[in-house]
Amino acid sequence: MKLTVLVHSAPYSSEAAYSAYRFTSSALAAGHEIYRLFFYYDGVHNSNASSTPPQDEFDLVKAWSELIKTHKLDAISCVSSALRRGVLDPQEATRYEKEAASMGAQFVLSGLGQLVDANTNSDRVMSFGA
Amino acid sequence: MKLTVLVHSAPYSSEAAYSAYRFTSSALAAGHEIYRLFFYYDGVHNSNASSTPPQDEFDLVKAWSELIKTHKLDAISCVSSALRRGVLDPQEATRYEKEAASMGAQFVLSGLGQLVDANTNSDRVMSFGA
Amino acid sequence: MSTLQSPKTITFISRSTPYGSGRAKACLDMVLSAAAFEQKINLVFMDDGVWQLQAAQKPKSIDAKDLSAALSALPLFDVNNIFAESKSLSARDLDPASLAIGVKACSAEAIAVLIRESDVVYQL
Amino acid sequence: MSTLQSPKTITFISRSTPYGSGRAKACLDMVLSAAAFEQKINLVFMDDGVWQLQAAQKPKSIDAKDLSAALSALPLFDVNNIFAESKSLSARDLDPASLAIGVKACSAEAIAVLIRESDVVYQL
Amino acid sequence: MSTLHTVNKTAADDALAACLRVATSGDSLLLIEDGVYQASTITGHPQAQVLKLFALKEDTDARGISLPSSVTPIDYAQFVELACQHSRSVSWF
Amino acid sequence: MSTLHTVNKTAADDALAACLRVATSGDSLLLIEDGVYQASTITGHPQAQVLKLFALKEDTDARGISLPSSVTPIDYAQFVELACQHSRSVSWF
Repeated sequence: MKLTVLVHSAPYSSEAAYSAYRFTSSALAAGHEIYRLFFYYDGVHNSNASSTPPQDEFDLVKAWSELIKTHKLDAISCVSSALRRGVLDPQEATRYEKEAASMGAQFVLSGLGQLVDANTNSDRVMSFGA
Repeated sequence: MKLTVLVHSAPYSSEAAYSAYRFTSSALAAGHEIYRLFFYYDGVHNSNASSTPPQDEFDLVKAWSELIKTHKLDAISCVSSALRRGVLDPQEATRYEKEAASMGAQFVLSGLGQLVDANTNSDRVMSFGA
Repeated sequence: MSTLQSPKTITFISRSTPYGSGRAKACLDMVLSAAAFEQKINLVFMDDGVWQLQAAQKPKSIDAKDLSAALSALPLFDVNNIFAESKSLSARDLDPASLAIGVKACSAEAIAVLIRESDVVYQL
Repeated sequence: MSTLQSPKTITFISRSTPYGSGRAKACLDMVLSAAAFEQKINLVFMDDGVWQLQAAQKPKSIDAKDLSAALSALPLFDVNNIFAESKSLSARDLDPASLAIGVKACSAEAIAVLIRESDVVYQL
Repeated sequence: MSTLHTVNKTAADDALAACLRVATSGDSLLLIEDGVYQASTITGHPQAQVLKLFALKEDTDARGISLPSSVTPIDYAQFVELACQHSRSVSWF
Repeated sequence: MSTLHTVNKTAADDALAACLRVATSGDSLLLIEDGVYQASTITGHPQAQVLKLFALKEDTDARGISLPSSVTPIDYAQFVELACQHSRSVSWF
């Protein structure tokens, strides 16, 4: 089946983003297609490549990045959520004259229209939040 | 009186950080001394200078920055909370080989010992969280 | 983005207060986006979400934008199926006739039917 | 940092589940930091915070570190005044004698006394 | 046409109560994250009788929670299966 | 020696209930943020009778909430005063 996963929550502050990661990994392992990962609201923090947890803790941001790279997933960070929360790509950082662009290269900033599209083109949408 | 304000929550995701800002402003206006601002847990997002809210919305990160500059406040972002959440100063970004250091220049990364010190040297500690 | 095919029926269940968190605003943004793409939309207020419907909000006092004013614009975007659970309203002593916007008070059973008839359901 | 003067009495009220959010861990970090500076510490578990005391946690299944194991190290840091509200324990069917660490079951009135005798109180 | 509901909050929150009001016969309810703390009391809710009840094993193990026989433990692979078997999902959080 | 308690959650959360169990005679309770939604029902709690009750005016105005006479509206300047007048504060959230 074609699945879309919607993530509302940041790493570390709640378990929900981790659950979304495990669900996504398991879906891929079972042979399902991930049509899209959509990071919304506090979920955009999952795309912050500057995240540096202690070495003995699970690095969720890194895990997402590797999953996305390995399976060539379409991973979108909601642009309006991300701008508010200071997670920018180089283009937005330049546009708003901010010094730091911390968004991981595996993620793409885009709008909620991509979620509407995912509603239409996925068989199932699974949401994770806290 | 000497007051310390502890902020547990991020801007936008809850009202608590805004309340902390209003409380701090009002305390300064009443002639009190702010011994320290301590940003902990999700509160470290208040120190992310890359935050870019829409122009017609209140810019809490900018407001904190200006308040800290104007009143020369001691504003500390908890280093372990901030590293996890990807809010780094240039020194930590270099140390951990991360590309982006988004922490505002008005903030200092330091440890929870600074909160213990604030307990001792402030007359009151007021916490804001969500 | 792939081409949008026939519109889907999407139900949004808004269960959060208007200003205590950013969730209510985030839910409204999702609704407006779906409306822009001409999806069939149900918007349901439950639990603390009905506080969004309280009349006479003046959020300028906390430097916030008026969420109930934004809600009142929904019919302009052809979002007309707006419901509030009766039980949630009465538990908060909110009179369905004196709310900031017109909504259909409904039972939990009616919400169950909306869910069953939806392609996708979001709760926020 | 200014010189630390005489130790303060600090009460921590931990009201969050161990793994659902980062709050329980953040509270424990505050406790350990205060202990390192030899403050007088009370640690009180209330409401969902008593779930931190559940025996036989195996958080490796969700790639998390064992919070109850970390709690059991508290006496090594001279944190010995550890309380759990009886009402919170019984509401969750938790037996004070079978918890992951030794705590003093206490009434809400006893917690009120701890608060009154504290210089600073943190709730998380 | 049935729905998969997930709940990830303890009884300190009203998420499960809301879910139980609108879940209908034949729906499945999966307790995840902090939702698993409600596994032992959920069968006391009349509305829960008409639902298929599950709890995520990874989350019950993490928390040291044991399940009553009326709640079936499943792992992440089975969670994915459940999501595919139902027409839609509602995540209550 | 009295304590200022703040509560910023609605009745969907157990923060106010916890606060009321441990607040004692002479303490003050200030409802802020979403806590102001509990202003109209708080006087029904026996434990609230022995407390001085306040609600933050900026937050009640924002939400369109009116206060019963038993709850005193205060602004941020008075919030700061309250914090100074009490020996300590507990923020329930």
